[in-house]
Amino acid sequence: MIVYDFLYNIVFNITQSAVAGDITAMVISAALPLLFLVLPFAILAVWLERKVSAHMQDRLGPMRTGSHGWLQTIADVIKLLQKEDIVANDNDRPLFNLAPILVFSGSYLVFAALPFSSAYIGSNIDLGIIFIIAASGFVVAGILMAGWSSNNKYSLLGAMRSAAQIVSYEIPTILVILTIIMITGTTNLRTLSEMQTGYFWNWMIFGGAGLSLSKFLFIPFMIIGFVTLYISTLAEVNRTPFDIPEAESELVSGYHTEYSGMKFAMFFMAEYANMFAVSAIVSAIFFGGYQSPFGYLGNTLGLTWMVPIEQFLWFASKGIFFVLVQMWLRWTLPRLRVDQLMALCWKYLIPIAFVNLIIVGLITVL
Amino acid sequence: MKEYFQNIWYGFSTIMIGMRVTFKHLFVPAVTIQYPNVKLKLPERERNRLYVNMNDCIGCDQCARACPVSCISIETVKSIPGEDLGKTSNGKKKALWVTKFDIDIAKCCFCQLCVFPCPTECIYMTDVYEYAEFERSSLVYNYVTLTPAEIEAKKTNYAKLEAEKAAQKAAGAPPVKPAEKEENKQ
Amino acid sequence: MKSAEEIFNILKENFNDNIKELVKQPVDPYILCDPLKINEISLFLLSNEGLLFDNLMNLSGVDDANGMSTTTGSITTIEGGTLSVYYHMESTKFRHKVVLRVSTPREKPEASSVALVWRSADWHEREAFDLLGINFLNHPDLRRILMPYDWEAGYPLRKDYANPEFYHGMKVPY
Amino acid sequence: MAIKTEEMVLNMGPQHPSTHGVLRLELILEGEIIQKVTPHIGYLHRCFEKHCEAMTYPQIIPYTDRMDYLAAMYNEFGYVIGVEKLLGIQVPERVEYIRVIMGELQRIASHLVAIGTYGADIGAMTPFLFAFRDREVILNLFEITCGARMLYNYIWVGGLSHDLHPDFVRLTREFITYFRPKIVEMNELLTTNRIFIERTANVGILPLETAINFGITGPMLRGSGFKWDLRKDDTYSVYNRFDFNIPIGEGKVGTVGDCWDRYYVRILEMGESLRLIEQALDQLPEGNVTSAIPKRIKPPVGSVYTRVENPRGELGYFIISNGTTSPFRVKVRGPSFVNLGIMDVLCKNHMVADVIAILGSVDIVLGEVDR
Repeated sequence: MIVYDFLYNIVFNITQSAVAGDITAMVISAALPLLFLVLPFAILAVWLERKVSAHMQDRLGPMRTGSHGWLQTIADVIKLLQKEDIVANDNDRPLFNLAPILVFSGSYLVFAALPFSSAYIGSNIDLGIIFIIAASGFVVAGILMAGWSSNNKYSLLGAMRSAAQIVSYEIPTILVILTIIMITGTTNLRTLSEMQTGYFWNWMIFGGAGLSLSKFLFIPFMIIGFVTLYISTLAEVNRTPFDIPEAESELVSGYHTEYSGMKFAMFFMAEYANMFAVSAIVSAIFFGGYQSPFGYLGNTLGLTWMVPIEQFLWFASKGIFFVLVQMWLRWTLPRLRVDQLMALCWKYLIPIAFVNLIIVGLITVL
Repeated sequence: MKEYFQNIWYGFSTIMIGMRVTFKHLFVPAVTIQYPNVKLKLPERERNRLYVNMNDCIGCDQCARACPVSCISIETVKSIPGEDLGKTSNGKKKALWVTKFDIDIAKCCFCQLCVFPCPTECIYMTDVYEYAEFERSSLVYNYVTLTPAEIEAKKTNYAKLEAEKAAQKAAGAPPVKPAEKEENKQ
Repeated sequence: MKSAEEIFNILKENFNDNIKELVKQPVDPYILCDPLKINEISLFLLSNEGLLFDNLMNLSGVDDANGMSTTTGSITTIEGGTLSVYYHMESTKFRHKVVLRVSTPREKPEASSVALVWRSADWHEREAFDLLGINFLNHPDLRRILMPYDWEAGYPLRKDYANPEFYHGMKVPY
Repeated sequence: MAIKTEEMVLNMGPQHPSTHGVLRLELILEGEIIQKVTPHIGYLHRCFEKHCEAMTYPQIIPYTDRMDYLAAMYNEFGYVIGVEKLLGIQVPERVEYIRVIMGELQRIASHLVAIGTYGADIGAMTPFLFAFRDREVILNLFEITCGARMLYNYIWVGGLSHDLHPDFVRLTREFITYFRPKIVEMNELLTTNRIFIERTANVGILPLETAINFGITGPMLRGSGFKWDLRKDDTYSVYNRFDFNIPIGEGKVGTVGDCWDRYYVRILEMGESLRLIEQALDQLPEGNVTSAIPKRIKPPVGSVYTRVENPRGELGYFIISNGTTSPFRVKVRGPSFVNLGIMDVLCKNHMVADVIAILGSVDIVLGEVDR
């Protein structure tokens, strides 16, 4: 909010127009994550993925560009930028060109509502969580578009699978989030994070703030909820073991088989940005968002300006931690088949999430 | 119902076991090396690029005949009496001028079949494996030590000798008797 | 466990003239049969209680090259003579093996298919058809298998096969 | 009124990440359900058999390497047994033992590739790299012995090209102690993994009668529950002197003859091969490995069919000699070639993802399918 106010004041002082100030501040503060978070994070995550996978497999991974290859992704992006943009004759051109933009903007939209710290949240809307779920559903449209317009059977199969998968897995996600909403009574991510302030035992995974009996009753159900949410968000971002839409060994690359150059890079970036987004949501909901588990150094030292920075670091590290877990899972597990994926969702996750919801509801009423 | 929860438990526990394995491997040193900077020591029997030591080659053509992909081509010219071609390192006397000894290493299948029949052990496989070229034609290795002019000289010398011999024969060397000829054949 | 001779005698009893002779050689003796009756013989071998040859190990077409061979320049043509098919089979129960051989004239190489007796013969027969041009009668799906479907330059494993100069505009001998 | 549906023809391959080479599978799909699979092969056809007719017997050996390039030692092994039978020569004991050791090491290496790529087909990349890491150790053993890592030309008619390297026995024993825990690790990581079992159990079930009728051999046949291994059932070389088991599919997590059984047979076979190597190393006699190599290989007129238990199944060589230095006809009965023929039966009514699982469990090498 500090960022927004700061921008608003500058523009307002220049133009003396509240509307102009509002719009400019909103656009700029919402665009900040793209420049400072989405792209750098995607680049970092791609590098991390390569290093993590390499070390898990007793390899070294990229080592040449920069120390331990940390510039590798940048080099790759530059290479991808230079590559020819191939559009086949039978592709549906408008849709084909639009799809990567849609997918990327879908994952970028999510960033707008993420509470990075108490001082900065791209767009502090009250329906934060619901907005994020809706926005990540937006990706499906892009993927379907990509699959259809590629005019490739593998792409089409991948897109169809993806659509079915993402739509199904939104249900357990929302059910778990409903549980949280029921306890906290808010859908604003910033408020939600503020509620979990203090020490780590105030986090939702430990039943939230306060010391009532219900807090302790919540704990097992919160853990179940967390696992369910984590699994279903994993599926929503098409990560192994749920990466069937791009299932490399079956569908070559699924919906982005036909893409090359920067368009492919956009899909790629979107995937990694999405990974961070869902991890951030999980941490915002269950692990206190930007809240530090042990209080702030800035408060102890009396330097209040340090607190938002610390909060940002905590938020980023929590997000990256869950991204690392996603990578860890990816390099351990095989892939499910499409019907088993659906079975997992409808037979296991949804009933569990639902029962969880009911029990938590009962506890809340008590 | 019991099965349902067993399933969940089974799924979870095996995933955890798998994750434990991969986690352990995060701290295992890598087995790969940084290739051009670090190179493995090759074993002594390494089979890579062929090399011919022309000082020892007697031009017997055995390697070319053993080659399953015909990547070795050898041409020789007989020496004329009086020429001293020297000896190979294991004491064999050379009798042929090798005028062409080409190995098309692009065709070579590294089977080492050419190495074993060589009587003087002059063709062998080395441990050189970095010999990529931009032109396919530069992968044809010429091992001949003679210059083209020398080769031409040897050829004409031999042709001259042949011609002389033929002339001698024609001039009146005692013809071989037909009976003897038949005997020889048998 | 039955020896080749015993099997030959059993076959001779049942198929009379269609079984020609037992050819003895140092390693694997074989039984020469009628190419057009081989499917019946095979079915008998498979279903007979005492034989039960349930596993066709191998089926190989061979160009015997025993006809008149004329060479003009680099092109050799062979006229007359036979193409043969060898059947190696065994019984997984009794552990005995037998080799059958059929010979069919080179000009009209035909043998009845055993692909419906042993399904493993399916691809082997397609291969023999592809590379030697032996026509297996009643084969369910006799197409080329290893060579391109539009290969027109003849059957590569015949001894008188010569490479075509071009295939789809590409020069064949490089 | 029924909804009108249209069948979709999907060409899987020749360029596809998990067809293990240049295989083209023509899938006829209804949704994601397979109606029919037609394998189209021949993209790697090199006319091996025609080549053989123009070459002398020893020259063929490097070509046999290039058929099943993952089990090159065993291809040579089968071929030389055939020629030796034609020639009627006996090879020294030491040669036989070394051949067995090499063959079994090759079997482990080949199974490692099979298992690793199977994991990769199912979607787990890590087992693939672990398998290749271990295979590398075996290739190093081959490299110190004959100088080549993949295409050896090591086993010759009547002998071997080189004797064992002085360090070979020690390094092989080290490998055995190194490798045993790795099998356990592979089991933890992949074999018992719930997702892996979901993907492979009860998929592509191959009943035994069908398997025999289709001529299926090797781990596939054993996966269907038939104790049939040429090393024991039609023994060759010195295999009858060793004590080893033949693992068969038991349907532990699904039905007998499913993909998981075929996979697990390979895992168990690696353990058995280790036992074999240990025994062979213990009994390894002294001797000269090149003494029995004939100067000139010119077998008498006749034909022979020999078969050996290749890692993929029954590898047969049908060699006809007409008394010259080159064979009149060599026909190879490749296990992959025959095993691939059953794809249609196995894949019917499965999903696209299962085709990959089934193809991986068949474990083909296109170099041998197409020859």
